[in-house]
Amino acid sequence: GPVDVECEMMVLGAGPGGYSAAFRSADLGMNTVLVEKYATLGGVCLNVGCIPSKALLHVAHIMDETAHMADLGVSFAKPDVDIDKLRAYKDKVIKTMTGGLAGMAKARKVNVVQGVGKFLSPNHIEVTGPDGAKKVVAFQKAIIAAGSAVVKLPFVPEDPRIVDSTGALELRQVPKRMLVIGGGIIGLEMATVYSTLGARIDVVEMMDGLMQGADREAVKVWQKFNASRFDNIMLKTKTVGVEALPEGIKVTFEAAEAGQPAPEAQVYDLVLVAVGRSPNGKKIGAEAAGVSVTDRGFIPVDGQMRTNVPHIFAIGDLVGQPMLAHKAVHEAHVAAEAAHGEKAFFDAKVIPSVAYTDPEVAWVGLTEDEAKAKGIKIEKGHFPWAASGRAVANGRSEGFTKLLFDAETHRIIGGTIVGTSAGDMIGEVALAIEMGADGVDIGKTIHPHPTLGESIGMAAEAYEGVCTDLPPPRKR
Amino acid sequence: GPVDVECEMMVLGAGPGGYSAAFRSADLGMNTVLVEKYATLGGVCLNVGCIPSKALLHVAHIMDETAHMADLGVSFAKPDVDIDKLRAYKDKVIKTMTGGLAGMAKARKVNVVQGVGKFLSPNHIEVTGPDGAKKVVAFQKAIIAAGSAVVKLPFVPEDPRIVDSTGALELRQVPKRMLVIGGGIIGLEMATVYSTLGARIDVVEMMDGLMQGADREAVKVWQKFNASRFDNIMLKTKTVGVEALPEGIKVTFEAAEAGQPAPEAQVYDLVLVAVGRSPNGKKIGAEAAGVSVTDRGFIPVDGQMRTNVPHIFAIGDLVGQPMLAHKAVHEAHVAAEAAHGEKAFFDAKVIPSVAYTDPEVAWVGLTEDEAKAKGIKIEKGHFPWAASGRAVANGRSEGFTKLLFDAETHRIIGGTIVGTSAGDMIGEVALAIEMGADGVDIGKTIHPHPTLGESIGMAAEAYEGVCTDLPPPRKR
Amino acid sequence: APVVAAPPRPARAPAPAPRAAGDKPLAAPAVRKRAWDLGIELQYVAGSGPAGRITHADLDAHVTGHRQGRAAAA
Ligand SMILES: Cc1cc2nc3c(=O)[nH]c(=O)nc-3n(C[C@H](O)[C@H](O)[C@H](O)COP(=O)(O)OP(=O)(O)OC[C@H]3O[C@@H](n4cnc5c(N)ncnc54)[C@H](O)[C@@H]3O)c2cc1C
Ligand SMILES: Cc1cc2nc3c(=O)[nH]c(=O)nc-3n(C[C@H](O)[C@H](O)[C@H](O)COP(=O)(O)OP(=O)(O)OC[C@H]3O[C@@H](n4cnc5c(N)ncnc54)[C@H](O)[C@@H]3O)c2cc1C
Repeated sequence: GPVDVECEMMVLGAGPGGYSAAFRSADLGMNTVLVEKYATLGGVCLNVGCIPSKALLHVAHIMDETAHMADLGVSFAKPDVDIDKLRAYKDKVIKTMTGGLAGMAKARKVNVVQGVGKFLSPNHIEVTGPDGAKKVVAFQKAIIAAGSAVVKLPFVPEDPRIVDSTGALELRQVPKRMLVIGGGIIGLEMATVYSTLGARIDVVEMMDGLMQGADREAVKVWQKFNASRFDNIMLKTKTVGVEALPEGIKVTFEAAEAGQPAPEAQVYDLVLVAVGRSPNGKKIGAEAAGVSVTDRGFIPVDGQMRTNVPHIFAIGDLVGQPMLAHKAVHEAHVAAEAAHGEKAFFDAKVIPSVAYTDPEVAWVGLTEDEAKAKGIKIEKGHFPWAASGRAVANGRSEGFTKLLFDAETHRIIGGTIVGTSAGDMIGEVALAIEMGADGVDIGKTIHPHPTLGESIGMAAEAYEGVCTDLPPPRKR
Repeated sequence: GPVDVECEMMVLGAGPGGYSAAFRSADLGMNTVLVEKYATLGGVCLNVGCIPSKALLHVAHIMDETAHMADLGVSFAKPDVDIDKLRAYKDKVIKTMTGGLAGMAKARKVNVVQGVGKFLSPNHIEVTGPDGAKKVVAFQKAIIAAGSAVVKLPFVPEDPRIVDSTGALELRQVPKRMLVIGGGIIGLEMATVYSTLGARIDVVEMMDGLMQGADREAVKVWQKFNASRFDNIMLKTKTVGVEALPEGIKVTFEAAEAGQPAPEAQVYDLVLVAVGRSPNGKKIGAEAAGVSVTDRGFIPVDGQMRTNVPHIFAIGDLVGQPMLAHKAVHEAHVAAEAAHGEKAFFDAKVIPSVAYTDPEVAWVGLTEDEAKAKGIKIEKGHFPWAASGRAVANGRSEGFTKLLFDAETHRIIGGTIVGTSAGDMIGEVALAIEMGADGVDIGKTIHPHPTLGESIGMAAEAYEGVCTDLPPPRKR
Repeated sequence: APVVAAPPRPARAPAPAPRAAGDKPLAAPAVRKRAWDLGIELQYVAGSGPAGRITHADLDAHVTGHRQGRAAAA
């Protein structure tokens, strides 16, 4: 067929992975086309993920802070919440960021082609625009960054009172009673926003704890601090039925383990389904390009982000866990550079995770459970924020900073921070791990006092047995 | 004379330097006495410095945040400020922290002797208790950590409407018009608190800019964001007269440069004198111990914090700039370890500084001006927070993160962050400098998205020319 | 009473024995990137830093060593 656009590099999908890949490709001098279904760039993260959720969480955080300020001598009356204005604020934040991306694409002369892309061959993709018009883009190289979509539960009916994260972010209503199905980060972030706005929350989770993957001790701190948000936290519990009744959404549960008692069915005003995301690998005609896709929809890649087809790369959510924006961006750079002929390689040792709840929970590298499972002997440096002057001054001393060291080499191999701003500080722990730092390196680095960040230095000192802001170290 | 207490290690002064030195000494097995004038441990920092100022700044920060929230859909009425309760909160924070120190001293069996210490000999100190009773402590080794005191202006009369930082922290009143003499960190922190509580502020500063030592571009951002707090910022201006009148404190000014016009005299409800601190070296009978003291009151020490008398060490504010708590603590560890016979050495490359204002300004290592003055060729990585999704989501995109690299070695040699939580994040930059990291090390470290902390990774990427969250890099 | 010495800081481990196949060697990101660019398998580079960390200098030495080795063989 006829070719409408020719380019050296075609990037499919304009999420954090895709726009970063396209921008890097253009910066490297490649003539680049970026194919995206939606009118704005930024993908899930900017439009219905990372960014809008954080805009709402910021507002929730300030509201929550003011609720405790009377003890500090400053009494706030309950604020007036104008939900339409709040939504407008969130939308403005998205617009600012996606507008910025559009400008940056233009400055780089990246040719954005709007429409749904489907590979026709290893060097052609067909793009169906919003008006149904089809274009064929011919490319020499490609980076697939088509991301992931929300997982739906088969037995859940269509109803405006049942939403996924995208629906929850639309803030159509503030329910009295809300159920969050899935106790992962996304579910708990939304639970935080809605409970601050006035909803009573139930959470149901299949596994035996919230926030899987995070340090258990940190989750405990989080759960204690957040206890007042929840009526019921139902662990090891399956959701087995969801029924839309006039008076609300009726949800039935079953114990995950056979023979255990199940919680009673409940009726909610709003149900958020947040049970995970699945990769879009099967929805892009990959077979026409000869690109392998796993049964679950992931695209296998090597350390250069190359698929089985040498000139086609893949990055982001659709190449595997963790499905996180910052992973996608770093993979994007590697893919673009490798496609350009550089010897780039994705060899970051660690990828941090953050729950942007209140307090935040941030971790990177190994957790204690993972180290145990892998048979790695670890030693800990633990600094409770009760000993942090800044945390106490902020009235927020519930947190801690914990660093894990390899017991043999004494290098840092992981860390968890729970507390306000944890996510802003975990980057230092990531850097320490990447640099191969040990406890002395971190502890002898002078951190400013009084900050929350100094807790990282203090935790390292605690590990070395030289911290003087804690009780005396136990003799080893 | 008779000796009342004998010990291996005597530490004079229980500020951050002194308590850390005493605790470390005790942990190393030395029988330790800690001499402190006041009833509580913690010195200036905990009692009238770092900690109370941050408690008030936290409250001010939340109040300021709520003032902008109406645009975000959440309208707060002006809060009721109960100044007595606010002061009580601040006092409670101090009590929590100093109480913690007392407990840790006890757990370490550090013998705290309350009173004013004066050396009698190189191995004896006389301590005059609050009741006037004198005790003599004999010691084998000593660490002097007597800190610093506020600098007074000779022409300033005694009046309750004229205060130093300690007086300002007492929050006796909220004035309508307040003058801050001295545009350094302490003055601007107090200006922030009082202006949030309702005062209109003037600042007068001898030098040609506020916050000397900080990156000028960062100060510009700070000043723009804080413009509404100030009626007049009088730079290159000397305060030459202060008169207590019934209607207020009348202050007269003079241009620092001869021949320039001076601002008119003004009348204020409150005047804060924050023109610096001077070391207490001359107030401790150092001569009796044979310890050299400079004319200005500093005690010279070597890299092990040893004075000219081999068994006497000195640390903290009284050994030199920068007068910061975290410097004192790290010096304390070195002194205690060296006194214990270890080969400890104070060889940190950098000591970070933070202004805990709103936004915070944090910097470490060289600034551009310093590099220029030293003839070091630098290259920059600059990430404006307008491009940070998190900063935009927080409604606080005024900040930036700037990293400086040695143009020859490409290693990081300095960094400045201006923005919320800057102080919590500058530790990563300090670690990078200590580890000898370069732009690739920092940029290839995966920082979580969307955080303010990722701006450090982005700034490093900007330096490397590989950042895809900024407009395309200019070709080098 | 005898003075009880506080626990010693854990000493930095000496450089470890040659790495097992598949072991990720310890090196900063910039060193790793340079190794990729140079086509060097870090696996076979001796690390002189703490805990056997491979430094830029180690990479330099490895490259020079190879060149010299080749020159000698020639
Ligand atoms: C509520 C929520 C909150 C989140 N919060 C965070 C967070 O705080 N931090 C974090 O790191 N991650 C967060 N995530 C995850 C993050 O959004 C993803 O990891 C990230 O967006 C993945 O980027 P990507 O480029 O792989 O794909 P996506 O962002 O999924 O982008 C894929 C793009 O491809 C387009 N596309 C797909 N198929 C086609 C096609 N055939 N033709 C044309 N275009 C196509 C899509 O429209 C989309 O724009 C969150 C996710 C959600 C849902
Ligand atoms: C308002 C304000 C805010 C500040 N904020 C910060 C900040 O945020 N971060 C930061 O790093 N620094 C800050 N500082 C500076 C910080 O307080 C000092 O750097 C730090 O306290 C120095 O510690 P030090 O141990 O040397 O001495 P000090 O804290 O000054 O302690 C000295 C102690 O010795 C005692 N003493 C003195 N002489 C005798 C004697 N003859 N006999 C017995 N006892 C004696 C004193 O009573 C005092 O307790 C601030 C200072 C002020 C004033």
